[in-house]
Amino acid sequence: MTILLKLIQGIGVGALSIAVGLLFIGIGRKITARIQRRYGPPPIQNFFDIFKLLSKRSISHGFAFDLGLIAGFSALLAAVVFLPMGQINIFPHNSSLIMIIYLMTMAYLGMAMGVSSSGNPNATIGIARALTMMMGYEVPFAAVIFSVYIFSRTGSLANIVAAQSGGFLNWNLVRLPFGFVAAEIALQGMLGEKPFDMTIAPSEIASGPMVEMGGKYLGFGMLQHSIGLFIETGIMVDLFLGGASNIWIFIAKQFVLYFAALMINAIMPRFRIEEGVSFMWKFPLLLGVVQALIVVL
Amino acid sequence: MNSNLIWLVALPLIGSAVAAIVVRYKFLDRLITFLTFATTLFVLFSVHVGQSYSWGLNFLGTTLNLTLNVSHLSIFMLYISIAFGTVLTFYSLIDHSRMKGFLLLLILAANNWIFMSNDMVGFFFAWELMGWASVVSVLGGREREKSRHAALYYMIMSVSGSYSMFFGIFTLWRLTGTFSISANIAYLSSIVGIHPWWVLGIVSLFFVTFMIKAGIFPFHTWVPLAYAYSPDAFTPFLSAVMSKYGIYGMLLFMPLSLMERGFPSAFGGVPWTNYIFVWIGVITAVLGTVLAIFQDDVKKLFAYSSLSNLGYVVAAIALFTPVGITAGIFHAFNHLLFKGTLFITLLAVISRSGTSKLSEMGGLWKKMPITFFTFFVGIASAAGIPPFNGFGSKWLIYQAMIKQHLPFATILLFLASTGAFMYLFKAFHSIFLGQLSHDYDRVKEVSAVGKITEFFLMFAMTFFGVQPGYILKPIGAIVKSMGLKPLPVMANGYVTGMFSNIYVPLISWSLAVSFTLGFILFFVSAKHKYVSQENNYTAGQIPEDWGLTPETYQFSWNFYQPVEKLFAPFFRIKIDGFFRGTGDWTKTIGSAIKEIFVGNAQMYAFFAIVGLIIFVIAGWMA
Amino acid sequence: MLKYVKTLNSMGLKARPLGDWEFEVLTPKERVAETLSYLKGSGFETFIHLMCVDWIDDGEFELVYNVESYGEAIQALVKTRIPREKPSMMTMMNLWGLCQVYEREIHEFFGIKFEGNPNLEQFFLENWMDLPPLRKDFDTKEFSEELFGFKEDESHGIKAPERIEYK
Amino acid sequence: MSQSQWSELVNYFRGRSMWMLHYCTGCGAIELPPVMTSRWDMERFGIIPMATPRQADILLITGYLSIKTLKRVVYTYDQMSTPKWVLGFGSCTINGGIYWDSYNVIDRLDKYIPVDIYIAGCMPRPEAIMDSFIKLREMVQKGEAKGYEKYTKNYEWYKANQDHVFGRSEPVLRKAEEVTKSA
Amino acid sequence: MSIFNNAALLIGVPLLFAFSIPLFGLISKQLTKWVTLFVIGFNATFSLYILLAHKYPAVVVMGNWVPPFGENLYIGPVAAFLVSVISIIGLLIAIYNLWAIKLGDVTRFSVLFLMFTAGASGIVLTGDIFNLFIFMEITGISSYALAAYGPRRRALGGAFKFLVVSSIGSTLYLLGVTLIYTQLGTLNIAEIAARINQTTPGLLTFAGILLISGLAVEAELFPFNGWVPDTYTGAVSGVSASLSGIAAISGVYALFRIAMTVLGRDGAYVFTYGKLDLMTVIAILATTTVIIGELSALSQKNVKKMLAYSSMAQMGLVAVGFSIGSKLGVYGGIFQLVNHSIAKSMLFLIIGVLAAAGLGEKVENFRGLWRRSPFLSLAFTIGAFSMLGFPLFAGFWSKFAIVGASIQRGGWYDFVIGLVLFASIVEAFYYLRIVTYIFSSTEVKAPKIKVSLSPAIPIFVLAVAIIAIGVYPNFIGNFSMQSAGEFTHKMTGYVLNVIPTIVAH
Repeated sequence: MTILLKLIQGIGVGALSIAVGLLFIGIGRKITARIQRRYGPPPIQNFFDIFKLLSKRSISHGFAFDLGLIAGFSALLAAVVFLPMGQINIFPHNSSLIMIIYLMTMAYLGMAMGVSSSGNPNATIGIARALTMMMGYEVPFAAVIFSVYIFSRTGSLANIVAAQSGGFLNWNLVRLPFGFVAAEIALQGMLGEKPFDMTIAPSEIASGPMVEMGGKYLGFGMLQHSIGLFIETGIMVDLFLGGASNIWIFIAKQFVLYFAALMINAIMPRFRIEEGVSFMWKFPLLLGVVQALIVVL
Repeated sequence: MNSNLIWLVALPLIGSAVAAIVVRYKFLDRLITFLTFATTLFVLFSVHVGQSYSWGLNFLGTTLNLTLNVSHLSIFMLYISIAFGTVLTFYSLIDHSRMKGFLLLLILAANNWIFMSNDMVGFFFAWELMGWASVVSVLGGREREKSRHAALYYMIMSVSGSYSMFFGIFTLWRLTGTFSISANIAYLSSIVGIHPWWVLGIVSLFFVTFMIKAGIFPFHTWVPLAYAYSPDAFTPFLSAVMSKYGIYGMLLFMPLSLMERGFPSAFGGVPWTNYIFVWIGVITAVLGTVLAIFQDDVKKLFAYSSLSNLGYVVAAIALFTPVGITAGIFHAFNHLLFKGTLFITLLAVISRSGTSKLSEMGGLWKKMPITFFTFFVGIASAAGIPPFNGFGSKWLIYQAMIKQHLPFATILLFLASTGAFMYLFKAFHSIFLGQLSHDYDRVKEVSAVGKITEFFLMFAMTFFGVQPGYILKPIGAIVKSMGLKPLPVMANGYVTGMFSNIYVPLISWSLAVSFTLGFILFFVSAKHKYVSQENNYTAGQIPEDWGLTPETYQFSWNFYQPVEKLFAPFFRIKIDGFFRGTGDWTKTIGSAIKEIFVGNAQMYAFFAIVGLIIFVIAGWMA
Repeated sequence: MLKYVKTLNSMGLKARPLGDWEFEVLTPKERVAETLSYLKGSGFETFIHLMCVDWIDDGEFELVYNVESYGEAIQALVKTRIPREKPSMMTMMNLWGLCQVYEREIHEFFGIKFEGNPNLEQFFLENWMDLPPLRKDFDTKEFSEELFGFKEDESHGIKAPERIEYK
Repeated sequence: MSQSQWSELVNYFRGRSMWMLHYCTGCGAIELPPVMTSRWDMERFGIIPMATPRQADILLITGYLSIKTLKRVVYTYDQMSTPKWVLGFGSCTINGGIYWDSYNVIDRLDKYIPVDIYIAGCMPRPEAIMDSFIKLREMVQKGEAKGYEKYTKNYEWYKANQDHVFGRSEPVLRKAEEVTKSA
Repeated sequence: MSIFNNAALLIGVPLLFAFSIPLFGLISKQLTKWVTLFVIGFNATFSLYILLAHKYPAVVVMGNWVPPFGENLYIGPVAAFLVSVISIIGLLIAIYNLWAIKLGDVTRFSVLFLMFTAGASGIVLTGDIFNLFIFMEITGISSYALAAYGPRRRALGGAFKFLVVSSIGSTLYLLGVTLIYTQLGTLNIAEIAARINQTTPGLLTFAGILLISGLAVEAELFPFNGWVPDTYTGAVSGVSASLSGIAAISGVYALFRIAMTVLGRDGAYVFTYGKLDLMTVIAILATTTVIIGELSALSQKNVKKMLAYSSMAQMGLVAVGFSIGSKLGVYGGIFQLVNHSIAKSMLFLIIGVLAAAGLGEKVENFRGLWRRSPFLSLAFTIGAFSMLGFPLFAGFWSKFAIVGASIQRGGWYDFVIGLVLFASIVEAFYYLRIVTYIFSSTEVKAPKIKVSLSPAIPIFVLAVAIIAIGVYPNFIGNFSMQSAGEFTHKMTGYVLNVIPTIVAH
């Protein structure tokens, strides 16, 4: 019986994450428009886009292309289930941080396989940039993980959230300030926001990986981006902002983080790939290492 | 005194003799190799922990008894190496690369003997036998000249390694008077408290040999050459199994008591010798990854990747905590599985495409779908992605590292693992994805034998990924036999880390459910139609007018060129300068000394007289 | 600027100033290279344009090389006349490499053959088999109606403007 | 939820999110930036410029089309997936505009690819473009914008026109050689 | 004792036939080779009979003069073992010579060859230092002549160098013998060994030095082995095989018979009497020989010269083994000596066959030999691996013992064995350079090399011997263990067997 309950909860959480993700992107587009003194699309614009994309015919380059993009979407769907959000915590004793990160890399691998099987060099260059960028932001994030693990002496997100319960003062944001800043910059890289969006640079490599993705494949890509957005901000909330008591505060906190990322995205130009990686290995890594040393000593 | 142990060693020797006779008929030779491997595996089932066998050999005046005894570690290593060997030889029934069966069987005999031997003479005999047999088999590579050079380089390293072990054995023999390994280690750990430096000296003699064989940081320069230029059928065995001998040796010679008490504990509660080994492991991991990213030859790429994975294993084992050693051995097993699979699939790909250069391949997934899937599962597990077996060990290694408060090591290991993802995808893309060039149109899928092996390997990787319990139990027994408290392995598939624990089947269940959801969504939305590889977005330019060919349109040359500038300063340090330096130095001295033999009689007579006079003076003064 | 005009006249060419910053030189076909190299030597480094004018009534093409001396901000127009039947001209690529492009275009649109120019294939007009289009004896309206089938009597209710006769 | 209601819903969503292929062929392309930016902001109608034909719904032909560009436009049109719409900007696409008698510019766009909406003007102002987008949205929501089906239905006619322009094997007027030979 | 079980036959028969061969030569040239074959065959069977039937230790008295007065031959475990090895190898080389020696003066060659083997077995058997000198001269002279045999001019050069240096050696040896004789008045090894203490230490050291340097020439130790490379390369392969096989055994035996039994002092490690401990001197010489031999072989392009240097280096290694002085060391030394002579003579024979088939002696000419003649390349590989001491081959056990003994002795011997191991890495390099050439196949299709029967037998037998010893070392192990006992325990091993009544002081 509990399996059925867990199944329904899982699907519910999946749907929630998709909806919240799309809503965030919609609101994000509205805010960026407002920053550019434009009127901007309605917040639910992305739901229209998704529905239109899924109802549009499309071309594919063989079953590796389809399998890859489906894997990209569903691996993230599988990862979101383990993320503790507010009071919804489906598998409390099974949400190890490293496991979620590696599940997300499964999504990237799936998408990478699908996209580069199309044979379009733009796509593969995009993937090469994405992987390099991943190496870039993964290193400071590792420093952050290290310091959080040591600090709260536990690896599962549920326990980390528990460790931060109580008032604002014992949030990790306060207790591990350098770690938070480093993670924030790494989050910018993870979300693929402006300074680090060389992977889908429309002008240079014709929107990178998505060059051959037509109707429903682009829909899968957008769904994957929204769930990824939800998970990454969710992890940051759990790690540093003390994971909320109920789901709505959790989503509010997520939006705060996303809003900050959006602000930077609206203004910043785009890094070159090696500049991006070396930037990631300079300041955020330094902060992360400083934080790790503080925690360890 | 169970005699089946001696069969484990004798059977391969007989098999190799038979194979040597029929070396002319290729298929017969491979069939015999496979049958010998299979029967050895069969005999292995009857071997249990604790059995021992010894036979006297009156040599050196004393009756020296060569004893074999089976500990948890050796039974584990025997199972994985022989099982993998059987799979490999089964697969290579269909391959026709220049791999001599009898050499592989000689190595198998040495392999069984090394894992079971309890006396140092036998250990050394088997080690040397495996050494020269593998050197000769590296000779059969595709490129004649390069494989000759690689074999020579490998030979020098392995011979100097075994000579340092020679020294170690006899210094121990001088101290304890016996050759048995367990007695010597007990003696060493008893005197470690008194003068640790002396013990460190002896153990490092052995460790040099093991590090050379495993290809760890200072001695890794022969690894890419040997793996890349050895015959394709031999590389899987060389990289998957033979690198584990070094690890086995390290585990044998590093019992807890030996290291723990003797030395002041360095940073983070780890004795400083272990600390150095952790750092050697980490450097190897990072070095392997960085060098692998920019390789164009696929076998060299995977050689560097084995190098980096062994760096992981050494870093984990050197931590010397229960989690560390479990993680290390678990990763060694995983590395054997996924690296073996990758090299086996490469065997098929290279024999069909005729080249091992990444930039000349591409788009093979249309022609070899099953090999494509095996390769995909292989790189997914090599990158450590959950449902497959690579994840469990990497996850445990990180936990072990973090538990020991080693920030820099963890960060570098993370860098190595994401770097691993980079070069794995590069290899995966350049071989299977992208544009299929026309001269690969005739490429066929592997035959039935190949398919069976590939399905078996895929099943093994997913099985040990989803149910790591089956492997963690024997590893727990090993850790207990080494005097540590093993990791609690409760329900099957429940991996308990230091910080958190994961119920691995749960991940696979959630993946399965979400995949079904994905497929449902896929088939609900509008239909798609399949398009040929030329019909790509080319900014409106029609490919035919533009003279577009699949080769030119495939992006696999200089895959990570922008990042090269990042690591450029890193490449300038030539690591194997030291070895090349000694090589040239000896050559120059050799030619200098040759001048002594000038060639005329008077000079020789003059030498004789001068020698005589010196002796007389010496005698007169003494 | 006058000193150039004087020297050119002394060289037996008809040069006359057109304004305070421009002058023209009429040269026969054979002496174009000589004048251009003289001009290039004395400061006219920038090659601006090569034009071709179709004097259908005189039965000649007129090639105009427009070079400029950036230092003194003076432009020179070297004009020469070549017959319309089997028109051909030496290439000026050895003086200015970029002439290759202009000569290709003139060849494509006027049919003048430039000896020594390595690449004169089609560039703008794909699959063009008719008379080079910019020659006066090419009737573009008839071609357009023939190819694109737009007849005035098509019932689009749009009357084409009346045709201006060229003199 | 009968078939018609379902298609009506689908058309509604298609109308609300139309993606424009950022592919500027003629002089009208300069009119697009004002449409995208803050003064007229087409994004509020869910229209954003996309980089590749695979992702786009609307193909804008923003000016005169020479034969060479037409060949690329037809290839891009084929690469787009249905439902797809074509907007013809300016008089050049309607009747060849000021190049009506040019040897190189085609006179009617919809002889070669089906055009849903023509926007008159020798480069229509952004208001006209915004108006055409809204007109297109209504047509799509009412289900009338069926240019792509017309293309598939009588593909032979379109193909004939295209081959007539591209695949010429002998000169349209007279043999070039005997003309140049004589001249 | 019946005439037949008298060990003197081992020397007498070959000498007798050596001088009667010219008679056979009159009948037919080929017959002389068959005669040498039969004689050495007799020698081999007889010595094997002594060895296997355990007929030793036996003292053979010449003309009823009981030692220490008359001359005597002493057949201990060492003598029996080494004589049988010498004669077996001599037999195999004789079989090879059936095929190899066709042109030139066959009878003269057979005479010299018989004298050579007789002299070598004489050195090993004799119990009298002056007799030792005589037999050394016999082997010396016959080996110069043999070295000079053959069409090539370089042979003459090599032989001449050998002649010069070894004559210096024998004169030095003779001086040493005279000094000993003036002091102790006797020439019998056993008696000298027992009464060595009566000599004044200064004089004893001087005599010892003279004796050692005299014998060092034949045993190829550093300052005295200049002649080795040129003689071996110059000589015909059959001859250099016998030189490296037989002459080396007798040379090393003589050196260490004098050093350990005559001058040596019993104890855990054998030290020589007199002011200077000659064993350490020999150890130093031996290590330098190993280093120089290996390093100069490294940059050799000519295979035969390389083998020459390598045999010099191996002799150094054997000398290191002996000079350790412990039972294990001497055991390793003898075992290595035998392994070396088996493997090295096989390698030389292979070179001979290849040279006859037109293959040059350059290292590059070995490229792709595997295609042309699998049998020869396999034999070469077995020989090379046995020289390097790889397991499953004979060399492994002996090198194992030597290294073990030297580390067991400790002290500065660790440094010695360190150098030796470094040198053997170099040796591994240049041997495997040839092996890798053999297995790497070339594009050019070269014709198959046909190996006729008579050279094939010795190569096959030696290869099988190497593998047999490698797999089960006790064939040679027991004999070398007993002979090691004779060297290290001078009194009980050697002296008391010869002269039971003597009292050591």
